[in-house]
Amino acid sequence: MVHHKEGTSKINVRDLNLFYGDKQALYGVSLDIHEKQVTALIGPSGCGKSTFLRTLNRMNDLIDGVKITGDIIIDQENIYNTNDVIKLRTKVGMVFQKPNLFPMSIYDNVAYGPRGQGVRNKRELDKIVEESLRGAAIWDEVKDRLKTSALGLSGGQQQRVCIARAIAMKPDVILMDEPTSALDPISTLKVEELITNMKKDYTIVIVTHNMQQAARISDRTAFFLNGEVVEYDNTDEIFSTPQDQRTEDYVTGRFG
Amino acid sequence: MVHHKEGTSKINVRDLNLFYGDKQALYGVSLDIHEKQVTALIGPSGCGKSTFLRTLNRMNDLIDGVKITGDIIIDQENIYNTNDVIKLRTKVGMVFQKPNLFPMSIYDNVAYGPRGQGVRNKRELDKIVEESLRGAAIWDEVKDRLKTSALGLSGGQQQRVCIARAIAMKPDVILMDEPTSALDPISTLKVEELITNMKKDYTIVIVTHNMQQAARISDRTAFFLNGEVVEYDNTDEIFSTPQDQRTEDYVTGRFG
Amino acid sequence: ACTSDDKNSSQASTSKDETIAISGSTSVGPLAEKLAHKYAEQNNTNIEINQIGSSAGITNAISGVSEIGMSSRDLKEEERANKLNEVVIAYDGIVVVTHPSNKVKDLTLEQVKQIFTGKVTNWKEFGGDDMEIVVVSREDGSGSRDAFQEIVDYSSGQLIKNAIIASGNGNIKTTVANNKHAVGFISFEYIDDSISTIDINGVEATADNVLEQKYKLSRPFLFVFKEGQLSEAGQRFIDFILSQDGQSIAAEAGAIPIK
Amino acid sequence: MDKANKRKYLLEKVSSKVFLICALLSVLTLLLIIGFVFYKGAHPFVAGGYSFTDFLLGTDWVPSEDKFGILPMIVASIYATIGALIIGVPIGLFTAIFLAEIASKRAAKIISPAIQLLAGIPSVLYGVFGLAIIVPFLQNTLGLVKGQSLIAVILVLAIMMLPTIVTVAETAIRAVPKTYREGSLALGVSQIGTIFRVVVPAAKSGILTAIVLGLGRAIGETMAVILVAGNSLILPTSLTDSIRPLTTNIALEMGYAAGTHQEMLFATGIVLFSFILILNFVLAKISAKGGN
Amino acid sequence: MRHFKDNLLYGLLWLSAFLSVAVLVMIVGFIFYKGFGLISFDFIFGDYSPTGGGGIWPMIITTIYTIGISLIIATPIGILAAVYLQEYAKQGRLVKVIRFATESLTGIPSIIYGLFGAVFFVTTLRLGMSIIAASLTLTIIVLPVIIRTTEEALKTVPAAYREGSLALGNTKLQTLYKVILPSAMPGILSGIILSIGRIVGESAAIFLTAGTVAAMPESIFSSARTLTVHSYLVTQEAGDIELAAAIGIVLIVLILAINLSATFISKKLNKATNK
Ligand SMILES: Nc1ncnc2c1ncn2[C@@H]1O[C@H](COP(=O)(O)OP(=O)(O)OP(=O)(O)O)[C@@H](O)[C@H]1O
Ligand SMILES: Nc1ncnc2c1ncn2[C@@H]1O[C@H](COP(=O)(O)OP(=O)(O)OP(=O)(O)O)[C@@H](O)[C@H]1O
Ligand SMILES: [Mg+2]
Ligand SMILES: [Mg+2]
Ligand SMILES: O=P([O-])([O-])[O-]
Repeated sequence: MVHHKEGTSKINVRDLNLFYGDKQALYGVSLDIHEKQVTALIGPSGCGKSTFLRTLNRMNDLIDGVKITGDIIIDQENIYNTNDVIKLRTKVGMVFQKPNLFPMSIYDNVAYGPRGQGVRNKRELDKIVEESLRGAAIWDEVKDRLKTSALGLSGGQQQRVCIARAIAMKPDVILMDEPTSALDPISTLKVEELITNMKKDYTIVIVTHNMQQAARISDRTAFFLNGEVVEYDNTDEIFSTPQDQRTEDYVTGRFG
Repeated sequence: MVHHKEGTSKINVRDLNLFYGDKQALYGVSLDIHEKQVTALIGPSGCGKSTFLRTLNRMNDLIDGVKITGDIIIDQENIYNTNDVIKLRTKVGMVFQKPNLFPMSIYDNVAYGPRGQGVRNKRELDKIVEESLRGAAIWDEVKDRLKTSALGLSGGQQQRVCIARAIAMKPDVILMDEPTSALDPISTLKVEELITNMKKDYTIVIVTHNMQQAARISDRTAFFLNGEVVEYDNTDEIFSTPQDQRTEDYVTGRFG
Repeated sequence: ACTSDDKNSSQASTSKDETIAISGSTSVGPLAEKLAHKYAEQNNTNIEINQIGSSAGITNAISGVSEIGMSSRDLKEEERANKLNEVVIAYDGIVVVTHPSNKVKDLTLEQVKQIFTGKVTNWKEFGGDDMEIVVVSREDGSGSRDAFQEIVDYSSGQLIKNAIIASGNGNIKTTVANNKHAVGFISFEYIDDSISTIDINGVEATADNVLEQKYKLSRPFLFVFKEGQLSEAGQRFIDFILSQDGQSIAAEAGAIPIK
Repeated sequence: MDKANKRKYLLEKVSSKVFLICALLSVLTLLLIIGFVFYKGAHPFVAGGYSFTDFLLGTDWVPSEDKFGILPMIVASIYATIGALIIGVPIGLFTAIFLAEIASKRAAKIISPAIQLLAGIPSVLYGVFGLAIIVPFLQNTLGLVKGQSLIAVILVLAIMMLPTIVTVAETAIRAVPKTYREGSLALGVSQIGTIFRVVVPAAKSGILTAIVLGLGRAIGETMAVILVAGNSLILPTSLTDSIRPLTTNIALEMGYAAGTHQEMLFATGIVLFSFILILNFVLAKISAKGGN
Repeated sequence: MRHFKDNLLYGLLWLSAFLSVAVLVMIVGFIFYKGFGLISFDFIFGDYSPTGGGGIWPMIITTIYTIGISLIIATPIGILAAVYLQEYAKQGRLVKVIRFATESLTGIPSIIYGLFGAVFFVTTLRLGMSIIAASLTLTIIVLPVIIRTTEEALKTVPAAYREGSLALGNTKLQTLYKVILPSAMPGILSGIILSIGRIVGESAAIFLTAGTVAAMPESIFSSARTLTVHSYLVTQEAGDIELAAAIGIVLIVLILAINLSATFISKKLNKATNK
């Protein structure tokens, strides 16, 4: 078990600082994310989990006035030195906190990424769409209305289609920002199983408020507080023998 | 304990059917919601929890093509017979699934409802705003930036301001649609405590995916499946000795 | 505020006793404005002049929106039927114009007709460069065009089909000034050195030649009003225009006095 | 019922009626204008013994000789409108996209208002610009004897459509939620892909409005067109022919027309109206289809 | 291949923007080149003189009058009509008819508006040729522009705002002016700016309803001449392009001033509601 958790490191973050204009949101974050593991980011609301996650595929580039210092190295490449953001984002997929489906059919939403990669073959697309929707535990609910607008789905359904949309890209790394916070237990179970399965092929970073979820599915856990990483270790350690008092206080809260 | 759970009934729903156009979303829902209790609605995604909740303050009126049959009686008055929707919505407050703050300052968001009711006095408004924000466990985080845009807050912070905004109306009944799904454990704790406290004065109906949460804070629980109420009973009963196999399957899922 | 004071004429318009509303032809308009300007300096009268086209002016005179209509064309049957009176306030000379670089400076009326009816389509026929002629005419219904066609003696149906049709003297002038192939006709008042003028049958286009009837291309400027509707003030203004003073102002403005 | 609420409901009722009346005002004015134009324009055919088919299909327009045929003008209007659409719409939309999605904030802040400014320059000045710059340019580069032509009209109209299309479309594109862009970019789709596959479709309705308003400008424009069209009465067969669109025919002769001539100009208006109504009908159908 | 397509589209975007800007620069450049020589204090602030050399002050005032009156009438009606269409009406036949009418109005040539105004406002309503008659005619012209742009702006307001406000016991009306209209403001404003352009740029519809009297208007019931009508007349009859261009410069500055203050006001409004 311990051996497994070592892994090889896929993403190295070194001394990362992030500013929204004058307001600093991340303070000297350094951590290594290991290949084919699930890394969970936990911490109270507003501590910078989403912000950190979004630096890994440079989504923060889109926000005006964001300044970043430090290095993020994925597969030996500093992602802030390259300018092929597209390659980066193809490799590093993302599921957002709020479902953000496009105003098009369910099918087109899932096929969106592959089409962007040049997949035009109808059969191939059909296959990708079905696999991805199955993977996101939503196929049965939507298979009869693939061609209807994705915006007619309930919140939970929408979020699962978002996951399908990300899976359809077959990325290396998948970033998930509270992907199950809008899901019911059954779909949550399915998605968690999915995440556990996906570990075979993908490196997964997940933000969650759900301590049990972090404990169940992640190999390593980072605890964020006020923009800093207080503690980062194997999940077992974090939940059983945290080194920092603040971590202990947080994870022993009886809530999840 | 059992005595407490009896209560007097505040809302009586009788044989409620709801259609989105041709698609039926609620099938003959009948249940009594008791005064000064917390009623939880649980069930898998897409089963109609949000839809049902929104019939209680007639928010579904806003959606084109929605047809409703059956009766909802609040305080002996059939809310679909009266035409004073304002009074209904003043009496029945709501917190939505996705935070929906207005693009104005935090202060103005919370003062929005009272102002709509004609409260103009600055001192009075200040007091309402502070009390409500405290009540929603967000005062300390925002007290220094009450006049800045509410949209600059993180998701969790926004949702708590939404709760504050609803509390500011001092309603009789508060409907909450997964109010803590975007919150971290610490704020969730605070909000749950708040809900438990509010029971003294308010009747609360809450949709939640979190079984533990339902168990912790609610007096009664309704289990929805495919638009029907499968079982509705004291929360203890639902979680310890469910009458229906489907309920049992659902609540014993090890997830939350 | 009723006593008029000549020194105050700049704000006079706000303190005049009577108002005469005049509307109509855009070619008569500028002349009428000048006459009104001079007249208002000496009289306690406010004269409103609207240049909106002959037809609209005549319609206004009939409907009573304006007291006097200005027309640069003769009245039509239907219009006459409304008991309209007309007064010729001046004449307007019409001159054929070309691009300044054009070598042709003199044409006969017959040659003008050949050009406008498309019988001749190249300037070399009349001693110019070997280049196509581009005819520019006014719109059907224009007073200048009516008069021009009547004197040159061709009908609208005979006008060469691909003629450019320009609205207003200014547009003809700009069009001709920008195209070395072009030929058109404008009022005397708009002559300047952006275009060159053509003598007709060897006679230069001047007011004197028109008055001596040597130069044929001219037409009347009309004031029209409904019988019995003319106010005293209106009558006085018309009298002023027809007087020696009025006519010399007209001459200064480039129009041809009525003797 | 609460007293305060009663007042609110009353206000609610009254205001919704007021809103309805405001909305109906445009229908009312349209009806008034249509009525007015038809009343004036139908007269020669109803009472004057003129044939409407001859009017539509006739190729001669000589009012002083009682010949009223507007086929060349109908053809000219159709050509000019289509031409202006083909040039003006893509350039306008692409400019709007550029300003909303690609240009730096600073550049957009300068260019957008500058383009809005163009909307306020009187059409006469566009005409003068066309006459002084575009017409001679066409004449010289194409070796024509006159530059007043279909192509000149198309260019001037395309230019005049720009401010409307750019302004309205830019606003619509800017209003597309950021989450769509984020979602697409996070899927490794390029900026261009994101723009054309998600942002533009999401702004579809606003873009159609931009086109409709721009088209309105093109169809309704007269003063600029009069100056560059040449207004010749020939059936256009090439881009370099002088043309007289329906609108210019009305504006050109209305000032001097009387009697039947004037009524025939109103009849030209009827045809123009039908043209506009058909076009709007088609566009409404397209946008209804696009909306689903 | 994909890169090629991307680059091609990129190129087209840049090219289009370049063309638009080039046209802008050329037109403005042309107007300034031709007209700048005439600009002087007397030209702008002097009284008009039919004998030449006069100023255009009366036309500037008339232009401002027409903008003011038309907008005062058209803006509220247009916004309220759009509100009806977007927020109140059930999407049915009536809405389709209204929308169709609105769109058809945008395509009507201004000369027809002018003739209509001359018969309806000037003669039938007995307003005479006057600033008010012209302003009413202009109101009809810009109404569809304001309605359509406002509708689009309203569409972009998230439904969540409406729900949030209504759930707090606010009426539709309160929701409208407290939340919806403020967040639709930028879109509405761009419609108003376009309308100002349309009003300022109009000639045919104005000279048939307000006339061309070149004197300082005594009141809104006076006949008067706007800047554009003036430039139209001098182009049409005198062929005086320099003068027309000089008037163009004045108009550009005027519109610039109006647009800047409109943007400024909307920023102020947004500050009040947003930050
Ligand atoms: N676009 C922005 N501009 C300015 N400040 C921002 C912006 N986005 C986030 N912040 C601030 O940065 C801090 C971190 O926000 P972030 O969204 O990363 O928190 P989080 O840990 O994801 O919280 P939650 O659990 O509520 O989603 C917060 O204080 C937030 O208010
Ligand atoms: N506006 C709508 N139009 C048509 N169908 C709708 C609409 N809103 C919801 N539905 C459908 O009604 C059903 C119930 O939806 P509802 O949002 O009430 O589910 P829910 O129990 O709240 O789910 P979740 O836990 O994911 O929020 C779903 O099948 C959904 O697709
Ligand atoms: Mg977050
Ligand atoms: Mg729901
Ligand atoms: O404009 P005219 O009627 O004088 O040709």
